[in-house]
Amino acid sequence: MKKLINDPRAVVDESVEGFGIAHADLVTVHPQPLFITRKDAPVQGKVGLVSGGGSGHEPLHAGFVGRGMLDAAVPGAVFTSPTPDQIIPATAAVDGGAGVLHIVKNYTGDVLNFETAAEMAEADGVSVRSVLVNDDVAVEDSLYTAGRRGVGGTVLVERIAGAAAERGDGLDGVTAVAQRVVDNVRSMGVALAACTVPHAGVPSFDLAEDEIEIGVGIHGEPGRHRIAMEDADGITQRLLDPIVADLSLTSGDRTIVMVNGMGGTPASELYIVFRKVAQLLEGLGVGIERSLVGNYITALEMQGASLTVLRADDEMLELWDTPVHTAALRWGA
Amino acid sequence: MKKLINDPRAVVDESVEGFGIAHADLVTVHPQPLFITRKDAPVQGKVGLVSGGGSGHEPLHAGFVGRGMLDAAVPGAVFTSPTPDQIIPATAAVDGGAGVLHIVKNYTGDVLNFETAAEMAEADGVSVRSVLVNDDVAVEDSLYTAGRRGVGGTVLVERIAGAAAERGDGLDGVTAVAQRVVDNVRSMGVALAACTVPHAGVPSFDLAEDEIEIGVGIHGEPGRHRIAMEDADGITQRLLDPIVADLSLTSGDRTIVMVNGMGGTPASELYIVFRKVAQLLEGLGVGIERSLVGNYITALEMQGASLTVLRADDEMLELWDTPVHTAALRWGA
Amino acid sequence: MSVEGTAGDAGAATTLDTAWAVRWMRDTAQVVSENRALLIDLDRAIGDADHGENLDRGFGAVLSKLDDGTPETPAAVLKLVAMTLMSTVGGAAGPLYGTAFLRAATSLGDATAVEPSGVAGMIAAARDGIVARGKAEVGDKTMVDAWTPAAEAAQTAALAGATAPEVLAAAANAAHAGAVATEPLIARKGRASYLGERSAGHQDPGAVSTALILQAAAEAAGGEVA
Amino acid sequence: MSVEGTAGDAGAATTLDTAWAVRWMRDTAQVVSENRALLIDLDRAIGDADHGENLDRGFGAVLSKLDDGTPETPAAVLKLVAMTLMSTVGGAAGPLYGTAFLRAATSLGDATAVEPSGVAGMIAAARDGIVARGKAEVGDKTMVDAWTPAAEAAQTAALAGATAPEVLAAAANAAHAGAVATEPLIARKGRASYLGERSAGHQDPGAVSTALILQAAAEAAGGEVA
Ligand SMILES: Nc1ncnc2c1ncn2[C@@H]1O[C@H](COP(=O)(O)OP(=O)(O)O)[C@@H](O)[C@H]1O
Ligand SMILES: Nc1ncnc2c1ncn2[C@@H]1O[C@H](COP(=O)(O)OP(=O)(O)O)[C@@H](O)[C@H]1O
Ligand SMILES: [Mg+2]
Ligand SMILES: [Mg+2]
Ligand SMILES: [Mg+2]
Ligand SMILES: [Mg+2]
Repeated sequence: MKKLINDPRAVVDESVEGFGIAHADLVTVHPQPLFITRKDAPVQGKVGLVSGGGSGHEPLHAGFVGRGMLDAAVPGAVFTSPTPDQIIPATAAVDGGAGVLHIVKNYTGDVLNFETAAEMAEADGVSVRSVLVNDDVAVEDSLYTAGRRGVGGTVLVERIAGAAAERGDGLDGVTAVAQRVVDNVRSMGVALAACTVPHAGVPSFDLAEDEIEIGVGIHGEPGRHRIAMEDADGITQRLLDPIVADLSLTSGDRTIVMVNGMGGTPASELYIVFRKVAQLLEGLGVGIERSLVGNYITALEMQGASLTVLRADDEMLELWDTPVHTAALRWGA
Repeated sequence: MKKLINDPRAVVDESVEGFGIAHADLVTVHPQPLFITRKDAPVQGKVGLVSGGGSGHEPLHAGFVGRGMLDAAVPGAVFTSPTPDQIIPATAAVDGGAGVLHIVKNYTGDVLNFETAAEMAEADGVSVRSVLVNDDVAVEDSLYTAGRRGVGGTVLVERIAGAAAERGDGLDGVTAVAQRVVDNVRSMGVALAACTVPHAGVPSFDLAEDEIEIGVGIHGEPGRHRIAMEDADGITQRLLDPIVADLSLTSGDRTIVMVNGMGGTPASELYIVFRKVAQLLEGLGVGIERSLVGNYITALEMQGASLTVLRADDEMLELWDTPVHTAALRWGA
Repeated sequence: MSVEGTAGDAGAATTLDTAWAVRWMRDTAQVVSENRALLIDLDRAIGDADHGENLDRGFGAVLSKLDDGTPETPAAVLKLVAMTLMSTVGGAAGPLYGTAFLRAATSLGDATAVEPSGVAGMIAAARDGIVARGKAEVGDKTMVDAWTPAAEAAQTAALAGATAPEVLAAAANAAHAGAVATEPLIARKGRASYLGERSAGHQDPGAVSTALILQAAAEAAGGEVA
Repeated sequence: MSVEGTAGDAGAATTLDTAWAVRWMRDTAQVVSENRALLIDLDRAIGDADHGENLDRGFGAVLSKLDDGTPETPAAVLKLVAMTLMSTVGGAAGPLYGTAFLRAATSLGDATAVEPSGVAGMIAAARDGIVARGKAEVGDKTMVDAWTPAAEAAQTAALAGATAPEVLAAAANAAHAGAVATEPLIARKGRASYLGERSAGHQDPGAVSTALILQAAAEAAGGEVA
């Protein structure tokens, strides 16, 4: 394993420190316990948005802190959800009096830690709501599992809920919009090669030269099916089909589409995937109103991609287009 | 080799097609011969900026087409400079009557193809100037080589010259600003693991588990020194030292710094490198006025990073801050 | 790895006092550190390769806390451990073990020495806390599959008149057997559940770490490793 | 790979007419395609692994052009090749070979058959075009190291009264020797120059492709591969 790191145990602290220096105009880094807030937090009268999770998915979440998106990001250790003692002060720090929304990806660890933190923040007098992002259609039998995972859809929830908060919506309103995005967003991922967690030092799974992992998660956990390598168009079809089925997308539907790189896949390959998605959706009469193609929610240097599709309504599109100014997503500002 | 591609020979066409669909609001893709222009090209009265080079370095160059940056990008085959028959119509397409500047990375192939194209475009009545970006300090004896390569500095030249053109500077003025950036920008790269060119199917070079390639180029060509793996701080020092020496940076100098990922390196590692750069420059009394950390000029999925430092003056900083709206770099718009 | 009852020999006389609780936690820190790579590997197979790192970080922090000063009662030790794990481990294991140690502490009250029935009550409380937080049932291939047989064995031993160290040894042995028995199971909770049938054939990392923790408890009480 | 002169046998009677020029280019396309991987590997060692792909794409395009119709003179064939390479190869090799074939075409004028001195003049013109564009000298470890001995050998053979096919064979042999001789050199031009001393120990891909192209020329004229 070769990585541009110093001590494997210092990876998160050092990279967040660097992030803070590079984006000092946008964010404040609070060390020990570690969390990141937007520079002007708390914004008085605005609902505060907090998200967090294991590190290793950059730019998620710190890269999405700023105007029109998150007020705070709480990074855990690599692939390990953060602890309540980080989430509680982050929540307090961004409460501008209108309450705080926790955007939580549906993993046992994230759920339990955010749950505890929300309870304690409430006890400290902060109104806290939570939405659980669970967009990963790779998890089929949610009855017999921890439920669908939260993956790429998180980025869209953070953006659209962030826009609603910036617009001045109250805690119930922001929560409702966030939940509507959750209800209408689905994702599916593929890995061509595993990543290596710094503290583990060996790849998270072993794939043969002709195998790929369909339905891979973003924690380097193996996916559900392992199949022989296929071409990009074939793989794209495998990612899109279960999403279309799960959302019951039909002609006339409008969407926001994200083709996301897992960290080790060239942009050119992501655009090849996007091209096929566009062709397939066009064939279904489904419109792509907005799109993101790039590395937004990664799994360290994993080679692979994920596809996220949101069935968008007028309000979501309107919120999408409002100014956003974060390290990793920026327009209109 | 596993890649999210279909036919290796269709990689460039298909990915540019996908790019065109994703960014239809920003660019127009012209197929056969392939080039990309900003949507509103030619902008009357504005100097047109054209750059190009081998593909595989995305987002360079197509990702930088748009307001405040390039008017056209001309992508060659993977790691192969484009041909005059692409460059000539691209040049003509963005000539708004004020002439066209070619921003050329200093490689024999790029130089020869752009030279021929410039000659023929001039013959067709377009005023063409060229600047040669040659910022790679890894190439030491430029007397005995094809000269220093153009690498990360290209991004900064395109941005600042693009801002000058958008401001309304004439061809001589834009050329002069671009040349001033070239004269003051230096870069150096490192590879931890090689990339695989789609048509070659095997890694461009072989590195042992404990070796890294210092001074690697962006075409997957081996670098100058191969050394034993070191930690991020040590590697960063190796990248920065020759840049500081070459630019004779001294206390009070102001800089724009880019820590660039080669395609397969997680953002967290780039921020760890940036952190060390910031510490080292601070120690020298050199200020980082602006920075970019991310994948801007890649070598497919190579694992590694490059460091670019521009000694910036007031005008460069002012131009830097003006609005830019491209697929990969956007602010103020 | 199974732990034998040691009634009759020197170990049996050990009182489960505050010093025992501290020993337990120091031993746990050591055994977790020694098994860090094993726990990472188990989690790598059916999870995300961090369980060993998470616990090592957490119990490393517990060690520092214990170096800062010793709490007054066994319950106070366990409460300190609970708070430390909660704030340093993260992931699923952090809140689950945090809750387990918190409930265990609460069950002990302000006793300065833990009786056999207290041991059984403590393990049952820990198990109940984990179930309350994580909603897993026996057979879901989680740490519950180690804690549940441990709680039952402790209860049985205590009712049969075993000494406190013997109760701990029975619990540790049962936890170990429970962990081993997770191997063929298909996970229905936690990250391993995403793997579906592919989760079979590997022991659950949290069940294995549970067995290690209870083994340390028994050994700190003078139990011997079989 | 060296090509023997074939004076006296059937091949020697071959006239270097338009049909020969077309055969040369079709044979080149084939030999480049067959050696695509070899040229990629050579370029992988000291460059960027595209030389074989670039030439294969270029001469593949030449084939299509020739399928569309045959130009009238040898010069017209070479000019078509020049324009096609220029617009499809890219990289360093595209403009260099494009210029080489353009200059070669110009040197032939409107002759319908190329005489021995014409062959020598054609190869010299190609070489001079490459030097004019690329500014490389002999010993810089580039294709110039194959073209220069080829031009010299052709000149010598023509002056000595060899037939046109013999002149081509002499050029091809010299180019081959020149390519082999690039192996120990340290590159001073092109991408390999960045490697400094590490460029030694590998043949230059452009010099090797030059030898292949001239070999095809000789074979199309009836020369035999040694
Ligand atoms: N719902 C649950 N109930 C009980 N134990 C659980 C549950 N979910 C996960 N676990 C336990 O947690 C262990 C994983 O812990 P760890 O790897 O530290 O966290 P994460 O899964 O968040 O990476 C599993 O091996 C399992 O024993
Ligand atoms: N300045 C030059 N003069 C002559 N030949 C050159 C020069 N630079 C490069 N070459 C030739 O070009 C070959 C490389 O071609 P190719 O790989 O297709 O282009 P690129 O180097 O742009 O990837 C080298 O092997 C060398 O023979
Ligand atoms: Mg985890
Ligand atoms: Mg090339
Ligand atoms: Mg885990
Ligand atoms: Mg090459």
